[in-house]
Amino acid sequence: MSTATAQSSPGGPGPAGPDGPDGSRRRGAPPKVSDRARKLRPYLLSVPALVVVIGILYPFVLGAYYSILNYTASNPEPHVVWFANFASVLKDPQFWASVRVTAIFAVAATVIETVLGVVIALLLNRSSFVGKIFERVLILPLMIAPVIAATIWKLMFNPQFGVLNHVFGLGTFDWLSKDTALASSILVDVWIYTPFVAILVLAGIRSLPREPFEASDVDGAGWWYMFRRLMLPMMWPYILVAVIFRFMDCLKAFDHIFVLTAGGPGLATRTLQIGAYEDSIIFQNFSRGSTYMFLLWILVFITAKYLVGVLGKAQRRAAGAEE
Amino acid sequence: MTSPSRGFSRRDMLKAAGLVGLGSTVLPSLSACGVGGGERHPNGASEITGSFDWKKLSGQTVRILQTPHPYQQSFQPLLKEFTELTGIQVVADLVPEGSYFTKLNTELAGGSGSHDVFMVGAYFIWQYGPPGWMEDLKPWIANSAATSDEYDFEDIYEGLRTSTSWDFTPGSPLGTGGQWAIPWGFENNVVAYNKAYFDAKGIKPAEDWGNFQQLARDLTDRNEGRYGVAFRGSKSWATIHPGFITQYSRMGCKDYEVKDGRLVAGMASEQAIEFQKAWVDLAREAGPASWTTYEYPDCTRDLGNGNAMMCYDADSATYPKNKPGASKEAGNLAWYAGPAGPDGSYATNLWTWSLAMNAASKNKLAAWLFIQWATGKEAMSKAVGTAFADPTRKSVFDSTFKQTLGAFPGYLDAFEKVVGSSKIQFTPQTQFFQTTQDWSVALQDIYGGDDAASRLRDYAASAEAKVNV
Amino acid sequence: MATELKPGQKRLTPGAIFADIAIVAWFVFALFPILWMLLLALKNDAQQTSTYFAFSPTLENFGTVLSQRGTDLTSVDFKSAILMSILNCGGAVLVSLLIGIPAAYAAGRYRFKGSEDLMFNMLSFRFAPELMVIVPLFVIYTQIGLFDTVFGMIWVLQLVTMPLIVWILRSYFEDMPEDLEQAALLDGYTRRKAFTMVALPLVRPGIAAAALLSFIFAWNNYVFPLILSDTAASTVTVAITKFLGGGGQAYYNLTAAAALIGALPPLVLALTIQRYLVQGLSFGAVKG
Amino acid sequence: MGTLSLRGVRKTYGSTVAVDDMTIDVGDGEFFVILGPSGAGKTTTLKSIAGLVDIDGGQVSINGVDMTGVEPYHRNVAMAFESYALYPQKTVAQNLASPLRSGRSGSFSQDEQQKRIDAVTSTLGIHHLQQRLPRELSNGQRQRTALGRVLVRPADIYLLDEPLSHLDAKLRAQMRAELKQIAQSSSTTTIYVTHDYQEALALGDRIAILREGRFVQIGTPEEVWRTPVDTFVATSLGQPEMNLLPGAVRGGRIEFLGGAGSFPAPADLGLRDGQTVQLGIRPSELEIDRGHRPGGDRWLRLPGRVLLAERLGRQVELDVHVGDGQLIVVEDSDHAAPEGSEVTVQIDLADVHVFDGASTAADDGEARVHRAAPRLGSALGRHSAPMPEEAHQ
Repeated sequence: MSTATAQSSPGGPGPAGPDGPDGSRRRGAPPKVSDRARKLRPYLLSVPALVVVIGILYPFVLGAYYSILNYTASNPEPHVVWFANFASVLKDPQFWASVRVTAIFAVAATVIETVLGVVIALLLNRSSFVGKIFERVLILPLMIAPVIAATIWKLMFNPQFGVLNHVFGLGTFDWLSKDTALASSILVDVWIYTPFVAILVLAGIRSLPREPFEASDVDGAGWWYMFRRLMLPMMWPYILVAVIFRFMDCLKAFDHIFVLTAGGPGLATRTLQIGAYEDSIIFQNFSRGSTYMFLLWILVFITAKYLVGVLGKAQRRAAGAEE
Repeated sequence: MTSPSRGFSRRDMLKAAGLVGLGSTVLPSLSACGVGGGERHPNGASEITGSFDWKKLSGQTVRILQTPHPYQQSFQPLLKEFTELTGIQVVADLVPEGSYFTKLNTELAGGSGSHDVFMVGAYFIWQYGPPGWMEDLKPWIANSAATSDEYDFEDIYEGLRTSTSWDFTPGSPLGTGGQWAIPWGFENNVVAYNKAYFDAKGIKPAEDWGNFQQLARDLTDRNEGRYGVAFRGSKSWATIHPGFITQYSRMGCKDYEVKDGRLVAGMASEQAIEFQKAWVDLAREAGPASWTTYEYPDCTRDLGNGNAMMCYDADSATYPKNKPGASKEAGNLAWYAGPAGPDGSYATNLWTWSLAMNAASKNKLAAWLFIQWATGKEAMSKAVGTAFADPTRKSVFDSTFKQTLGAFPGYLDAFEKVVGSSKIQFTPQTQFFQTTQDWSVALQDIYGGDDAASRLRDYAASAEAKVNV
Repeated sequence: MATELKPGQKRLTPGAIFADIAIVAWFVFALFPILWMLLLALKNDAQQTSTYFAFSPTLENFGTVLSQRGTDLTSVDFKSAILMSILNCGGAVLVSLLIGIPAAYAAGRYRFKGSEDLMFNMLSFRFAPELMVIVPLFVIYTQIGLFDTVFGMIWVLQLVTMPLIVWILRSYFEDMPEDLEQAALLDGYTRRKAFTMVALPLVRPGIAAAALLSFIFAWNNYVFPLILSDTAASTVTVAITKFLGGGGQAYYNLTAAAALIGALPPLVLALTIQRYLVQGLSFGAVKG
Repeated sequence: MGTLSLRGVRKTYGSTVAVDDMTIDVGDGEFFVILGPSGAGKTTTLKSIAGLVDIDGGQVSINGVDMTGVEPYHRNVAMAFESYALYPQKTVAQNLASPLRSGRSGSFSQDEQQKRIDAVTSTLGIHHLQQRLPRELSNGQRQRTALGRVLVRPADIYLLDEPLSHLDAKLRAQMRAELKQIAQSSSTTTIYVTHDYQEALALGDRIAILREGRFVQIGTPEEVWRTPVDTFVATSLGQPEMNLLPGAVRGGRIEFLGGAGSFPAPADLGLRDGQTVQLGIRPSELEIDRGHRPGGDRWLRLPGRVLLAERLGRQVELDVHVGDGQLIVVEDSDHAAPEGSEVTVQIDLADVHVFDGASTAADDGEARVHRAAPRLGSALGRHSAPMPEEAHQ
C-alpha cells in the first residue's frame, strides 16, 4: 500500500514547501499490472452485459429456429422444412404490402418526430419563461402507456362522439379509414414519442461546450449560421441516437397501431409486426409468424447497422468540431 | 382479494440463480419440449374413483383464466360460495378482451398448465382441440365419481352442447367427437333497437332484408349524429360471426360446402356477393362512420348513447345497455329477431362462452369441480339475477331468467323465435381464425372501394386453399 | 460573466414571440389528450362517451380504481400492481445501471476489439420484435420457474432498459474528457476510485436521463408482463387495460382514472430527477 | 525528487506514430523542457511518463525503477494538464486537496493540507478563489489552479503540459518569472512541455526540441540557441524566425542573396567548392548600419531597401530587400528606417549560422533533415549577441 513516509508540514512559505526537505521519500518496487490484465480491462467491464446479451439472445435463437419448422397449432410435432416458410412468405403480396406500410410508417414517424423533437428542444433551450413552464410537462405523453394512449386517441378519433370531430367541426370524418388510418397512426406515434426525441436532444444540447457559441456570438454570427455550422454538427450524435431508437421501434411498431386499427382497414396499417402477431398468436402458425419476424429482424438489423455507422461518423466529426 | 400475492421470496432468488445454468440445462429440455405444447396429456377422468364428494379436494386451489365479461362479473361474487361448497380456493385471473387470446394462445402453445380452467368460444375448440390442449370432458361427465347426480348435462340446450363438440375432421359436422367445453353463457345475434325513437316516429322494425336496409338508411341523419344500424367492422374474425353471418345464413348463403371430402368456398357465389355488397353498402350509408374500427363495445355504446338506432349483434351484449343507469338510452331499448331470410329463415349464429379444462392442468378434478359448479343449475340461477344473459340451461332460462326480462321488451320473443334455428353457422375447420379474419379484410377492402365480386373471388380462392391443407 | 449565454440562446426578442407561440402550439397538442383523459376520469359511467365538456364531475372513479370494486373488475389489486411495477421496473433499471454503466464506460473509453459488436448486440435487444421471443420465453419461464415472478420480470425487462441505458451513457462517456480521470489517477486514486469520484458524478445527468427514460419504457411495457406474469408480478399497465372490460361494458372513465394514477410514480420520479436532466453536462468549464 | 530515464519509448495510435525512439535521462531536480510545435507528441510524452497511455515499446524508469506495467497512481508523479482537468464539481480548494487526500502522495492531516493549499494558492495568486468552482474562474485562474494541484503535493516528478498557454501575454510573462523562481527553490524534477521558445529558454536547465515524435536536439538553452543542429531547431527558437538564405560555396567564399552578400568560407567547416549551404541569420542579430560599428571583415554588410516597416511596440520589424531575396530585421524603434529607404544591414559574422543543404526555409514543417554545420561564430571564437530576453509580443 502506501509507501509514503509521513510528510511533515511544508515548513516555510512558498512553493518550496511541497517538496520540502523531506521530499526524498523512497519506495519499494511498485506493484505492476501485466499487459494482459491491462488489455483485459474493458472486456471485464463488459462481461456482465455480455452475459445478459447471451441470456436474452437464447430465446431469439429459439424463435429463429421456429422459422425453419412447420410448427403450427394443428401440427404440434413439427419437422424442419428449411426455407419453405421464407419462400411462401416472400411470395405473399400481403407480406410486401406490410413491408410497404412498415417502411412508410417508420420513415414518416421518425422524420417527423426527429424534426419536431429537435425544434422543441431548441425552443425549450431558449429558456424563456413559457419554455420553463412547459419543460416540466414535456415528458407527460411518455408517461401514458402506448396501449392506453392509443385507446384514448381512438376515443377522440371516433366520428360519433369523439372530441376531435366535435371541436374541429369535422362531422363524421373518419380518422381511421383506409386513406387516413396510417397517417392517424403516425400522428399518435408522434404524440407519444416526440417528447422522447426532444428530451434526448435537449440533454445533448445542454451538454455542449459553451465557448464556441460565445465566440461566435462575439463574432456576431447569425443564429442560423451558429445552428448549422456549430450546433448541428455537435448535436448530431445525440440526434442520431434518438433517430436510431425511434426508427428501430417504429419498424416493429405494434401496440398502439393494433389498438387503433388492428392493422386495418384491409391492410392499410398492417405493419410487419402486426402481421407476425396475427400469424403467431391469433392463427398460431408459429413458424410463419417467426418467419415474418425473422425477416423483420433482418430489415431492422441492416438499417440499424447502417445508422450506427452513420452515428460513428457523426461522433468523430462532432469530436472534431469541438476541438 | 381473489389473488394472494406471491411477491418476492428467497425461492425466487434461487430460481434466478438457476438462470446461470440456463444455457446448459434448458437447451436439452427445450429440444424435448422446445416447441411448446408438443406433449400429449392423457385424459384424467378415469383416475377419479369412489363416490362423488364436493369436498374431495378441500384446501386446494384452482386457477381460472377469464376475460372481463358480464358472465364473469356475475359469477365474481359467487366464487366464495364455491369455496364454501368445496373448500377449494379460486384464483381468477382476468385479461382484457383485446389481449385475452394473446395470453391464452401463448399459454396453451407453451404447454403450461398454469391455469386449470379457461373461458373459450366454440371456434377456439377448432384450434386448441387438435393439438391436444383441451381435455375431453365427456369421460368426466360420464364418471359418477367425478360428477354429481344433480348435474343434468342434458338440461343444457342441445344446440349449445353440439356446438362445443367436434371430431376435428374438417367438414365433419359439430356434435361429433369429444365434449371440449361446457357452455356457460350464450348469445343469439339479433337486432336491438331504440324503441323510444321508433315509437315516437311511429316506426315498426323491418321484418325482411330489403325493408331493413331501407329503414336503416331512412333513420340515418349524419348531421344529427344519428345512423341506422350498428354492426361490427373491425379487422377481426369477430366482425363476421355476429350479425353478418346470421343474415348471410338467413339469405341462404354458405361459407363452405363439403364436396368429395374437400371444403368448397361459397363466399363468391352470386347470391353471396350480392348480399355482401349490400351489407357493406349498408355499413357505408347507414352504419357507423368509422365502421372499420367497430367492435361490439363500439356498437352497443352507440346504441346506448342514442347514436345508433339499431344494433345487429349479440342479444347479451346489447342487454346490459338497457339496465337503469347503464347508458343514456337505458329503458328505451327493445329487441326483435331481425330480418328474416327470403324463405322466412331465422337461421342465427350463436356464440357461447364456455368453460374448458386445460389438458396440461395438474389439478384436473378441481378444475372439473369448478366447471361443474359454474355450469350447474344453482350457480347459474343465482348469476342470472345480476347480469348473466343468456343462461345455457333450459331450466334456468325458463324459471329464473324469464322473470328478469320484464323491462326488456321483445327480448324473450326474439329469443324464442330464433332459438330453434340458432347454432354455429360456420363450417368447422382448423384455419377458422385466419380465413375468417381474411374475410373481414375483404369486407374492409370493399368498404374502401374495391370491386366486391373480384375481391370476394380472390378471397374465396385463398380461403379454400388454406382450409384444405 | 453574469449574463452567460447558453448555446442557442438569443438575446433579441422578435423571433422569441414566434418561438413562444410555436412552443405553446406544441403543448396544446401534447397536453390535450391528457386533459381529455382527466375529463374522462371525472365522468360517470353513463356520461363517459356521451358528453364533451359539460358534465357533472365526480372523483368517484379514482376511488373505485383503488377499491375492492376495482379489484373485482380486474382481478388485480391496483395498489399492489403499482407496487409490483415499482419493484419490476425499479429493479430492472437498477440491474441495467449496475451492468450497463461499466459496459458503457468500457465502450466509451476504451477502443477494444469487439466493443462495437457488443454495443451493437445491446442495440439488437431493442430491435428484435418482442413477439419473436414471447412464445420461447414463455416456455423457458414456465420451465425454470421464472413465470410470474419479480425476478423473471426484471430479467426480461432488461430487453427494454439495458440498451437504452448503455447507448445513452456511452455517448456521455465518450464526450467526457479523459483528462479528468487521468488527473485523478495521478492524484493517487485507483481506476475504480477515479471512476466513481470523477466520471460518475459528471455523467449523472446522463444517468438520470437514461434511467428515467428506461424506467418509463419498462413501466409502459405491456406484452412482457401480460404474457410472463399473472397476478403475482403483474404490472400496473396490464392492470389499467383490464378496466377496459368486456361484454359490452367498457369503463373508459375507470381506465382513464387508472392510467392517471398509474402515471404518478414515473411522474414523481421525473420531477425528482428533473434538476439533473436540466442541468446538463457543463463540460464547457472543463474543455478548453 | 527523482530521476527519469526514457529508453527508446515508442507510442502509436493506429498507424500514426506519436512518439518514437525517445531516449533521455533527466537528472534529479532538473528542470527539463520539451519544446515543439503542436502535434509533435509533447503531451503523449508526458502521458507515457505518467503511465496514462500504454507505450508500445521502450522503457520508462523513474528513480531507476522500470515503470512498465506500473499504474499511474503508483508512479508518484504529478501532472498539470493543458486542459486543466479540474474537477468541475469541486472547488479550487477541493481540487487542490484531492492529491493530498488520496493517501498516495503522503498522509496529511486536515491542517497540513490546508497549510499546503494556502501556501500554493498564495504563491499562484489564487488564494481568494479557494471556494470558487472551476466554471466560475477565468482561463488564467483555471490554469493556475491546475498548476497548484501539482505544486501542492510532493512528487518524484512534476509533469507540466503547457501550463501557461492560456494566459494572456502579460500574465504569462509574470507567471513565467514566478515559475522560474519556484523551479529554482524547488528541487523536484520537472518535465515542462511548451511550444513557446521563450518559456523554454527562460526556464529550462536543458531543452529538448521535439519534432514529429522524435528529439532533434537536447541541450542547455545556450547550446540550442547558439548551436542549433539543424534549421528546424534554429527556426523553432526566436521570433521572428531566423532568416534562412540559400547560398553556395564558390572559390572559397560563401555567396548568397544572388551574390549580394558573400564572405570567406570558414576553413574548419570543410566545405567543398560548389556545395550548397543555408545561412541562418537571426533577425534580432541584424542591424541597420548607422556607422556605429568598426569596419573590417568581422562585419558582413548588405545593401538593401526597406520594403515594409512594422512597428511592434518597442521594436520594429523591417522587411529589407537585399539582392534577390529578403531579410527580416528587428531593430529598436529609435533606429528604424522608414519604408522605401535605402539602407545597409549588417551582422557580426560570428552570429551567422551555416547549415548544410540547398533547401529553402524549413518553416513549412516538412521533414527535411539538414546535416548541421558548426556555427560560423564558433570558428571565429566570439560570443556576443545576447539571448532574447523579451521579444515583442
